[in-house]
Amino acid sequence: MTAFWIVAPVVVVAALGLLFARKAVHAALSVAVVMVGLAVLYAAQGAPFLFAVQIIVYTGAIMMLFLFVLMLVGVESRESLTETIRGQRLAATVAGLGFGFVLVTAVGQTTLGPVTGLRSANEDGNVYGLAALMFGPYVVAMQLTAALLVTAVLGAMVLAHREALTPRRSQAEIARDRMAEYAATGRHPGNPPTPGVFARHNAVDTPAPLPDGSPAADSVSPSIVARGQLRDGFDDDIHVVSRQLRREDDEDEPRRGSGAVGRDGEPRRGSGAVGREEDE
Amino acid sequence: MILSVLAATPLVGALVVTLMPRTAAAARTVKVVALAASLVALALALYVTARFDVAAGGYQLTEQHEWIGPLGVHYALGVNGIGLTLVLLTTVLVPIVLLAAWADRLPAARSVNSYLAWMLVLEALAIGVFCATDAFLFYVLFEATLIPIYFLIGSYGGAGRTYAAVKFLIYNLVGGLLMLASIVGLYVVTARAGDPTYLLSDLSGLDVGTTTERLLFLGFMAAFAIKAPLFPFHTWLPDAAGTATPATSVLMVSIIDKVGTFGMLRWCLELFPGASEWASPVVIMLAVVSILYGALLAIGQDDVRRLVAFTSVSHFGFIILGIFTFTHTATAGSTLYMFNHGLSTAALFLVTGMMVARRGSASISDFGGVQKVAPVLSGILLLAGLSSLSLPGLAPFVSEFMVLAGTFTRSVPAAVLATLGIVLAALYILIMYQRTMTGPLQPEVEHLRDLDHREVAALAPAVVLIVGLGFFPQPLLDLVNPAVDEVVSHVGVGDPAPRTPADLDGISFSGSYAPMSELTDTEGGH
Amino acid sequence: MNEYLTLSMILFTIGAVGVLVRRNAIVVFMCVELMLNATNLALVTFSRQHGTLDGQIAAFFVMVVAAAEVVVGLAIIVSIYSTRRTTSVDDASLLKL
Amino acid sequence: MLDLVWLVVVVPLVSGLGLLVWGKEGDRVGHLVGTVASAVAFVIGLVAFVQLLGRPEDDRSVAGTLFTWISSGPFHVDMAYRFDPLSALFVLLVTGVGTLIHVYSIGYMAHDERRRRFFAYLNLFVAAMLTLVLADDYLVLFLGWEGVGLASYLLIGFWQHKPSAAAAAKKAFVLNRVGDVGMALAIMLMFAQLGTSSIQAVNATVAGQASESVATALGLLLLLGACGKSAQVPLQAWLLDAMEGPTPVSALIHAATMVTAGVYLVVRSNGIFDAAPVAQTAVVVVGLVTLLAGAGIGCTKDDIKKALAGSTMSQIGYMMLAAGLGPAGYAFAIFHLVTHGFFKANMFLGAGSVMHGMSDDVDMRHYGALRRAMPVTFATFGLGYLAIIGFPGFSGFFSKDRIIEAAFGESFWVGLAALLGAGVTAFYMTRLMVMTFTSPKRWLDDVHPHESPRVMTVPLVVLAALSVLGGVLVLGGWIEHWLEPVVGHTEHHELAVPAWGMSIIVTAVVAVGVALAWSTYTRSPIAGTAPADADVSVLTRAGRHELYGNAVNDTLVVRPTRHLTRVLVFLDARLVDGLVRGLADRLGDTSQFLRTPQTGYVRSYALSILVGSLVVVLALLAVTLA
Repeated sequence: MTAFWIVAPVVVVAALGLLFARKAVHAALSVAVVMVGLAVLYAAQGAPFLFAVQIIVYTGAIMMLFLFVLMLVGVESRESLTETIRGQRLAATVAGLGFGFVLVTAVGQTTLGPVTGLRSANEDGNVYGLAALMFGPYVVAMQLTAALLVTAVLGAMVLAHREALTPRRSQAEIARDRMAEYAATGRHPGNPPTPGVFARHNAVDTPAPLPDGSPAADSVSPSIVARGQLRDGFDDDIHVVSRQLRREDDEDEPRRGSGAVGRDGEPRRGSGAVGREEDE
Repeated sequence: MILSVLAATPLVGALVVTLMPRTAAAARTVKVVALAASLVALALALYVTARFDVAAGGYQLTEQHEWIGPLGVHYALGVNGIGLTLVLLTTVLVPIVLLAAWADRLPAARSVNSYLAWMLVLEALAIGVFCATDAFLFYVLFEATLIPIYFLIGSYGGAGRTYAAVKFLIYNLVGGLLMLASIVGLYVVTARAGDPTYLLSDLSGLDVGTTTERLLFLGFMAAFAIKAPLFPFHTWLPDAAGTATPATSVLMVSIIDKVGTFGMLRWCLELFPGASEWASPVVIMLAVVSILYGALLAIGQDDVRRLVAFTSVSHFGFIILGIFTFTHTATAGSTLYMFNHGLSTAALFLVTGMMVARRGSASISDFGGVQKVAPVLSGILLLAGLSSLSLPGLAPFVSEFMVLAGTFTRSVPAAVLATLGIVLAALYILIMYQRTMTGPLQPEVEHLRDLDHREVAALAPAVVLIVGLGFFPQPLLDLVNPAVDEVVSHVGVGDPAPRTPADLDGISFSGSYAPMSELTDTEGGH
Repeated sequence: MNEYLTLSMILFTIGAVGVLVRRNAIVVFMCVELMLNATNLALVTFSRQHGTLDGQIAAFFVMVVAAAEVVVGLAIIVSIYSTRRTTSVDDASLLKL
Repeated sequence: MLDLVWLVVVVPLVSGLGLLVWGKEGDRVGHLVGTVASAVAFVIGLVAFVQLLGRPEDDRSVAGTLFTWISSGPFHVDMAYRFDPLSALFVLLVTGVGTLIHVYSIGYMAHDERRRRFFAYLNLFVAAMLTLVLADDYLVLFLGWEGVGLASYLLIGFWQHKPSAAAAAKKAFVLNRVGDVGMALAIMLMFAQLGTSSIQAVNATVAGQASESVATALGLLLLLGACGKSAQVPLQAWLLDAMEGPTPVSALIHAATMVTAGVYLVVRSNGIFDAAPVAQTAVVVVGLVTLLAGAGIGCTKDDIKKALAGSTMSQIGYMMLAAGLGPAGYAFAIFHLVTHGFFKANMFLGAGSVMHGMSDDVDMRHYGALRRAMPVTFATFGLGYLAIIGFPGFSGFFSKDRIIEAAFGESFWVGLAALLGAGVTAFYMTRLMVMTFTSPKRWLDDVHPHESPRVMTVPLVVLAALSVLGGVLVLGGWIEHWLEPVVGHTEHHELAVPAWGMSIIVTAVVAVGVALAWSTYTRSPIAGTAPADADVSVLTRAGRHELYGNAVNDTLVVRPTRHLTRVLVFLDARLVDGLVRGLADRLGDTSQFLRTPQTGYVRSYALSILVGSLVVVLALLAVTLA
């Protein structure tokens, strides 16, 4: 009983989190909490096998599947909390409260008599007991669940599969199209520049500099830009680095001069600059 | 067995026609096949008539097989004089209609195969309805007739056909629904009394208590009143007839609507004689209103097809009036009227249809002086019109007068009011004829073709029958009389005896009868 | 025993309300899972009450079915997302013409 | 031949139908076939008549049944005919005058491309009229009754291209139908009360056993029918319009035969009328009113045919009057009917001959001095004129004289009115003669009057002779005696004035009428156009407008009917159909309303599921706890 009074509030709070969390990820996490909590309650009620299955299948497999899909769809996708269907939220609340109230009252008013307990049923161990039932009276049902699972897998494959509407393009075709597009729109045919060429730390958020020293915007992931985590202080970085260099070497003037020369005339590392020169 | 064969013949024809190629080249063959099927049906119907023992009366050529045992439903067919008359009407009219519909212009993408096939299906169902002696079978076939008509109107009609078809269907379905309630009620009643049964022979002796009987009667009557159509349930008819092809209109008004009046005779009167008597004042009133109302509205129509439809409302008023008077004279008149109205309305619908097809407009005001360019057309229109206004010497007169005379013995006011209908009939027919056929020739109809040989051949049988039955209705009446006797004696109201019967023998005729009279008397058997 | 059942009811109700108010299909799905789990709890509780393991078997089957359901359901969500770029259930309102 | 007398119907019927369906090939000989058919019928009728004449007096009636027409339960009608003295006279009149008019029409319709059809219609008319007079059953009579109505309709509207002709035909048919309602109801009453419609049986029973109220009802209903067919007030309005038909039609149908069918009906139903004094009085009143009304119209019309039509109305009024007098008048009604048939047919054909010569102009104000141009027409017309005004020795003199005499026997005032009618008749006929034949010519420019061809004048001559000689029928009381088996013994009232004195009085009144007209229309020249309505007296104006019969019909019947029709058409669409469509619309609205919760959002449905399960749980609890 102690376990119940400890776990139950946690479970309820986590479940409410499902209702109020704005981000789907948070909802998923609260569901995971609920499931673990329920697993504990299973264990407390003499169902160790279900405890394990609950942890493994639900928390381990199903919730991971949820998270995986969330990741596919976009972790940061937020739900606007304004209701679109008129009266839906109010009606849902009223109906939900009424439903819950009726159920809880009904359960509260019921006396179930003395608890039999699972001691005799679990005499040979819970798993043996379950196995005897599952491969005994419930064997057909179990076989059917097997069929169901296979069907579900196939269904998921069919649903997630997208038919190729056009013939697969060969590498030569891709290359030719790229060149054609470059001729038409000027879009660079090669790989975009990699970020972090001129970085002092985690380089993914720093764009690579172009030969003229300006940042190459397409060298960083758009999602970083979207998250607003782009580190655009490109010139600042140069400034900081050159200051450090000056501290190391007082005669920094010639270096800055050669740097300027290198910026104007010398080919620099970076496929963008190379490509541009080749085209010219 | 022969009745099943008769009903199946057009069905087989319909099947063959459906399976034939739907090319323009095959269209002619298709029409010939359909016509042949209907002619075979006609021949079979004549054979049935020949085998029918007129003197014996009652239901003959019966056949009966169990269909749905637990419900007491049978596949039971049989004809009495009334049913046979209507079967004859059906089989006579369908070849006429098919021949008249030979050159019907159908909407694009509609094949002539299904057009003709639906007509043949309708013929088969109509024969089945008139022969059914099981209430359930009757109900099923009654409702089934809606399907061919729905498609005939909805697929092959003119502008506004969808509206008309849906209206037709909903009206008749509502009626059918009420009838279904009564059919279910019959099951309950008979199951409670012993074995459930739907056989006419078992049902007609049933004693179900006054209220139940009245309720069941109302269910049947509602369906029939809508079908017939009785005022105020008539508004579907002008719309349907105004948009359907003339052939469809003929099949609908001349044959299928007769199921309504036929049903009143066979099912309402035979099953619920007490309730029929109870309802007769209201029904008679509605019938009289129908007569005058239909006639007045016909006068006010500009669409010639709607006009004909409204004349039918008026004529159905006469038929229903005769049925619910419960006198032998009126009932026999009504039965005969069903046949005659079928002929005269068919002629009227077909000939107006030919007018409309030529002119491309159904508006009366679009015609004028047609008589000059199309004398045969106008002549047949006039003759059909005169038969519609019940000119003595043409078939409908005999029946109309019998209805009126039979009604007069029961209800003088009803008879007097109904008789006013004959003045209105003269108005609606003659005004229409005057405005379309006479007067100066309108430039738009200058090149109107007169009827060709095929059209004359299609109309000629109807015209000959209209004239012939005007003078010699007795063969049909002989067929009808025993059946009418049974119905009338079943209701038990009967003809009031003349107050001061003329003593035909006691009159000293000044002069001698010619030998011929004796000759006829012995032959006629009266 | 009643407290277990009461918890089960509360969780079920929360799940149901969640289905009604949340619009993200994935979250709605999680709410459905929550409802299933609530029933599982009740089943396990009754299993103990009656002293038989049939309730646990039932709960086990529920889990299997839930797993299958999640697989298919998520596949549907993914395929909808890939064509419509949304996971809101309100955007798929084609039940009405 | 007596047993085959029904052939008299069949021959023209077959000929008429044959001519109708005969194609264009029949055009060349159609008129001859029709004429021959009519002549054959006349010959049959004549032979039968002679045979009848040869029979003993109490055996002069041949009845027979061709076949059973309708027989169903208590309703039994035989196609029965009866050839008795009354029918025989009519058969002769119809076929005789009919044949003459057929002959005349050969010439009159020579230039009409639809002449074959005209003869077919004429034959049909003859057949129907013979059916009417030979019928031994009221329903068979009704068959002929409507048959002549149809023929009349077809022939009035023969020139269908003229809207006025088509309208007149329709009007005639419809007004006749109003009368037919009376006929039909009378026959129904016979069936209800007597169980038969046999003319013999009905008349015998009504006379003997039936209550007077039945007899009165029958009499009044039959009178209504007679009014329609014979153009008596109040159903008189169609006859003048009927003059739109070709003139031979006017002569045969609307003067000599069909319009007198009402008189025939009353005489034929003498058993009913004898038993119903009220109905008889009604007949007398109708006859008198029509007599004077027709005469008034005849005085004012400038259209020669309409003037004659007014005269016809008036003369039929005489007959009706006589028929209403009961046994005292039946024979004279028929006698006047026959003589009128001769002289009026003669004059109508004469008028046709005039129109033929005057390029179909009917306005008498454009005539004048045709005496020279058309000597034969003038002579025959003049003889007819003398007959109709009752010039001593001519047929009209005898027939009209007897009626006036009988009228005085009934009541002084009735007699006086009849006498006045005689004077007015003389006035308008003289006016017609003067305006047409004797006054100075007022021809329009391009009109060249000429005598008609022989084929037209021969019938005129024959009819003129008959007009003159028709009076012989009454010599020695022959016609009264002849009709006695049918109408019973003719009673003679004792008058204050002896018969020859009466004749002198009548002749004097006629002379006054002639003199008045002569002085009025010869003293001052006749204007080429009619004076405007405003310039003439009230009486003249009323006569010109046919005593406002049309206006009355229009106001009382036509316009209300038209309005009623319009209102009903509106109501049918809006109210009756509107109710149905309204019901459908409400159903649609309800569906639309019920549709609103169906948002298409899955969450709404989920909500309803939750609410539903809440309800179910509550219900379960309620059931368990209760």
